Amino acid sequence: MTSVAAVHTHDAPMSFWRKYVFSTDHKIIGIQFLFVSLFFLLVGGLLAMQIRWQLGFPGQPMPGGGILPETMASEGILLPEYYVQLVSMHGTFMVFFAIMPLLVGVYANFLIPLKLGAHDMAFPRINMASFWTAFLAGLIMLASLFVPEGAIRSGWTNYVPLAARPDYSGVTWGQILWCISIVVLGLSSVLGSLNYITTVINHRAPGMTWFRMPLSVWALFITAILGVLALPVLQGAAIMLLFDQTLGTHFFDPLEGGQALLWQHLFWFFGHPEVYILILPAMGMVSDMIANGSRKPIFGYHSMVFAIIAIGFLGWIVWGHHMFMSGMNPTLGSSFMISTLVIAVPSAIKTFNWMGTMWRGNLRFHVPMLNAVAFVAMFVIGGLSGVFMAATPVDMFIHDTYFIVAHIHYVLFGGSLFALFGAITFWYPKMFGRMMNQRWGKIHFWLTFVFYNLTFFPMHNLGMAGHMRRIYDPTQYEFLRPLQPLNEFISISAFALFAVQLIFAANFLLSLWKGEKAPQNPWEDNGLEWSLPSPAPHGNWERVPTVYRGPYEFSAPGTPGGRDYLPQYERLPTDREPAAALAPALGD
Amino acid sequence: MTHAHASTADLMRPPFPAEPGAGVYSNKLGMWVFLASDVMFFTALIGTYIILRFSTDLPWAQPGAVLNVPLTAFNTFLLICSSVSMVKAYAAIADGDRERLKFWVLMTILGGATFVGIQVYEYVKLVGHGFTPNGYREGSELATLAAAEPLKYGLQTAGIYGSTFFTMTGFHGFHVTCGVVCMTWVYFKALRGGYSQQDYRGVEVIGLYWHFVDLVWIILFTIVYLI
Amino acid sequence: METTARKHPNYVAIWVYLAVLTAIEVGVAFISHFPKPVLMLILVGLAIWKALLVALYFMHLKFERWRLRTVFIVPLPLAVILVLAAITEKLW
Amino acid sequence: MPWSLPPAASTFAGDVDFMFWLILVITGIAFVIVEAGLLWFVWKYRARPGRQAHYTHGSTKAEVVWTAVPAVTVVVLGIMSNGIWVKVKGRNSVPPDAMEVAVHAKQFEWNVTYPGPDGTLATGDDFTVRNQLHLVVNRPVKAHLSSEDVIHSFFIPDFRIKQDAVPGMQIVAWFQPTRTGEFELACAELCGHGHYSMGARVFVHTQEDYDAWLAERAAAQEVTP
Ligand code: HEA
Ligand code: HEA
Ligand code: CUA
Ligand SMILES: [Cu+2]
Repeated sequence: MTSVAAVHTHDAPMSFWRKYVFSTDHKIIGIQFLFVSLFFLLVGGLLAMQIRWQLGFPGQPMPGGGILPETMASEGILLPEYYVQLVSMHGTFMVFFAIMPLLVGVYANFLIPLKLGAHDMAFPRINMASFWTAFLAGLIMLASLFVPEGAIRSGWTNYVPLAARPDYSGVTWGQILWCISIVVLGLSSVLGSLNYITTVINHRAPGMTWFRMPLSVWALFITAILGVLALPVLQGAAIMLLFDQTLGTHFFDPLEGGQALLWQHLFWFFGHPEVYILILPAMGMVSDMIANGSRKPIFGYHSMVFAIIAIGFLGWIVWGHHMFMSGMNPTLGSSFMISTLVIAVPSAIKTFNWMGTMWRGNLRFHVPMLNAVAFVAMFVIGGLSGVFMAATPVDMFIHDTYFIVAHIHYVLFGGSLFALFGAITFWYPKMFGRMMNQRWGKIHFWLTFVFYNLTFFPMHNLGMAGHMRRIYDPTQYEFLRPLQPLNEFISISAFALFAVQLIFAANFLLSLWKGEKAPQNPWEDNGLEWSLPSPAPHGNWERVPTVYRGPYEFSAPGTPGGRDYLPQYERLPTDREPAAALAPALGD
Repeated sequence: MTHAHASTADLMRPPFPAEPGAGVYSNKLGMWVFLASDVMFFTALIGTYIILRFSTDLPWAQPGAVLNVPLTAFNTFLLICSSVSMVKAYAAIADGDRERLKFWVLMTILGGATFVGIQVYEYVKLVGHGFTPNGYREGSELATLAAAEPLKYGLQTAGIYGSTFFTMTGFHGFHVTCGVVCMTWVYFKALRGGYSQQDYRGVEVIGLYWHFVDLVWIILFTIVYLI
Repeated sequence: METTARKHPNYVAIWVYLAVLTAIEVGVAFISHFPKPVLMLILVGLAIWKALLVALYFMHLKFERWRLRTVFIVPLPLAVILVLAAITEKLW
Repeated sequence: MPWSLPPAASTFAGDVDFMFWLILVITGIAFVIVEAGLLWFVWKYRARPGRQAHYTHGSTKAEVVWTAVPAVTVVVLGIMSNGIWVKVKGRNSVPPDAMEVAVHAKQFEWNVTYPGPDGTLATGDDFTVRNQLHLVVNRPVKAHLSSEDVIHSFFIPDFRIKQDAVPGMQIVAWFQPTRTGEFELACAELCGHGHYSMGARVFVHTQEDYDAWLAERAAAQEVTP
């Protein structure tokens, strides 16, 4: 079985720059994405801490806030102008520059060729371009924090006319940079996605039939389709917003025949597929980790696949659920409500199939498994709170309250981010050839799990009490004052939550050098990537492996050597060679 | 983009050995996926135009009132011609005729370049008359005309008319320009004999892009100039 | 469709076809006196007709497998959905 | 209990709350099933020496069940919600006898225009009051929402009513207060740095008190543009 894993020979010694900076190797590009997006995750977290300080202790000088310039805070007390920037950029960074690149940039890049048995992406150079454009976009977005008047002040959703009119928002350069950055990022995503799609369709190793693909790859494939179709719409919208700012066009200017709701339609037509871009890969990787941790085949593989496809499709016809209160035609609202509620069904299938996978398993609680199980537990909370908002009459009350904020964080942190903590630990050995520390991994997991819930669960209560989003100082309203203790409590838990993330940061960084050397297949998994040494060599396989079975053959009766796993690339006497492999191997 | 391990036998076939996929080689599939995403990009722009124009009851400028239709009709014809020359180039190299490939690619480049040239000229004229991305410029020729005949010139909707017109046609023109640039690259590669009956992927792929841009223009011409 | 000895469709004929359709379009738009809605229908119809010609012959979708055609077809319904939904604002 | 829904004070607030609690119960059941199930599995099937995982690829019967049950549930929820939705936001849902006010939002204040003694808007005796919404108990209100500059959102928590005020659109929202007293009107849509402070007071009077207030106001003819 190691014969498949002969180290690649036909790559000439490359300079450091070609090898690690301007690399076209999908694994290096994935790692580049990993470091950059973790950095942005940190930035987003730091912004969140300032948000929490202001909400927990309004009107009190923030520790260390003294260093902020007068435009942001006066002797440490945050200004409202700065607060809305914090919120907007927190959302922007987390969605566009942390979670999206972490899931798609890192794992689509790293996993698709490895799990499908390809030497690399279909278009390695386009792939490199995709990273560097994303990097550029990140820099532009970061810069917008430091231009005069600071960053955008209209939320990550940039509702117009506020976003389109500097005289209303008080921002010019921040807004322009936001638009430019998003257009560049969109380009990056399209380049990346068309790469992933082509690779999945055209570069599967012999025997890797559609229904032998790991669910992670299925999810990343559907995600790429969403990305390639959704981001251009956002680009178009951002360009029009930019022109409204700079060329004086009137797309979103009601006084001149433009429409305010047009932006919302365009944004959310992108926006909802986007949120599924932020969850589907997590779901896919969680499926892999749960099957591995349960030592059992995934429960109902086919329906898992169809559920992913169904979610991907439904994601296109529900965007109006963000606009129930916007004055949108109420009949339209009704239809959007129904389509939105229907998404609960495929999600239910996935949830219960994950449970079915664990049922009667032989559960190994390594760090990836812990995080994967937490994903299921937390995503369900977020998903169920989504049902409240999907019901239009209820949304009439909870729209734009902290109930939404709670939802956001249960699906995005409890969902995507937990999945990522698992995934990072799970594939770390293939990336760096070392293991992350399991002990500290578990400590980080448990502390995160606790403080995360302490931070975000009470937000449901804030929402039920009518606490609006994006407000700088809740104590302005009488009916919110009784909630201030709760706000304080949330803030303190949030600080703790941030603090324990540093454990992860330390574990991640130190393991690069100190981590114990990783064996070839540390988790005893079935994927093709584990047929390679850790870290996987450039070019992956000398000759692409042949695939004989599905990816989840755990505890199969009659597995040789008393193992409880049976890799996809392992040929048993009973296996027949797939057609593609029989044809004379050319080149390669 | 050349293939990472472009050592498979017939580059005009799906990569090999691999499971059968879309049944076409990757560059072509990649281009089709890109075109799909470009459809969505133009959906945002053209959709905006449709939404803004047809959800207002205010009169819109009548066709031909502001825009120079005969000139654009000719431009449309030109773009169609360049599409034909493109497909001719494709047919030529598919039959292994490198000389005709060069000729037709050159024709296509000329066609595309002229199209852009004419569009720039049209822009200059329009702005000169006072048609700008934010409506009819104060005190310009158009502004006075519109004031005289508000219905014919859609005075109240001039703002979004300008916005949508310049954005849509502008980004189409941008696409054409990119096409011309890539095409020039293809041309030089063709001069160096870079394409053969065995491998003319570059020609076919750029062709797909080119025809798509033509297709978009066909739609734009109708809904922007004629309706 | 990679078979090298393929017989190409008559592209010149399609070129004439498109040119004629364009002429008809301009004619219909400026000379004819249909009521506005009818006119629009005709023009849009003609435009789609031309677009189809380009897609089918120049982009040789006519000779491709459905697997590839779907790549191009998938976004179209989405585009329609977006525009239709957004335009119902008019009804307020 | 400050951590829950505020006391209801409008006619349809009850329906909205009912829907909320109903969904809470249903999702609560789903929640308990999932979380309890997870905990139980985590404990029961944890790896122990000699344990063998049960090799299965799934069970169609089980999957049909957990596809059908949620499907039916959400459809029912949808239908029930839609009833209330149409009642509150439907095109011609506004009660005919509603008292009309024009609420004009702008950064960062609410300008409420009252019909004046003659009871009809857009007549000479209208007058505008800043950040004060005076209403009559048990009398439906038809609020014409408009905005000067950016999108604001008209939100009265106790009435469970929320509706954006969008520049360039004339949007109508109606509701019917059921309790006299003082309530708060908040802006729920980010509208700039002053968003947090864009609140107003809502006074629900008895008819007599309202008439008295109206008379005094009309007399004062105080008009704030
Ligand atoms: C990863 C991201 C993610 C995901 C997966 C989801 C998933 C869902 N979201 Fe969420 N959503 C966001 C991210 C996400 N959302 C964000 C960021 C916002 C805020 C944007 C902003 O304004 O800033 C938002 C806002 C948002 C709104 C707008 C609220 C408002 O502004 O008023 C709505 C309304 O319908 C909604 C609904 C849903 C629904 C129904 C799902 C469904 O997909 C959930 C389906 C899952 C389940 C239902 C749980 C599993 C099922 C079972 C256990 C079976 C039993 C269940 C039943 C019988 C009901 N979301
Ligand atoms: C994935 C998305 C994501 C994540 C992870 C978070 C994380 C957090 N969010 Fe955020 N949030 C959003 C997405 C996210 N948020 C969005 C979309 C909005 C809406 C914005 C808008 O209204 O426009 C929002 C809004 C929002 C609000 C509402 C503001 C308002 O409406 O006024 C609040 C308030 O408490 C908040 C708090 C927090 C907190 C305390 C965290 C904490 O979890 C943060 C904890 C810290 C970290 C997670 C970083 C840890 C760092 C690492 C692990 C890096 C390690 C580094 C190396 C290894 C090099 N968020
Ligand atoms: Cu007005 Cu927020
Ligand atoms: Cu959504």
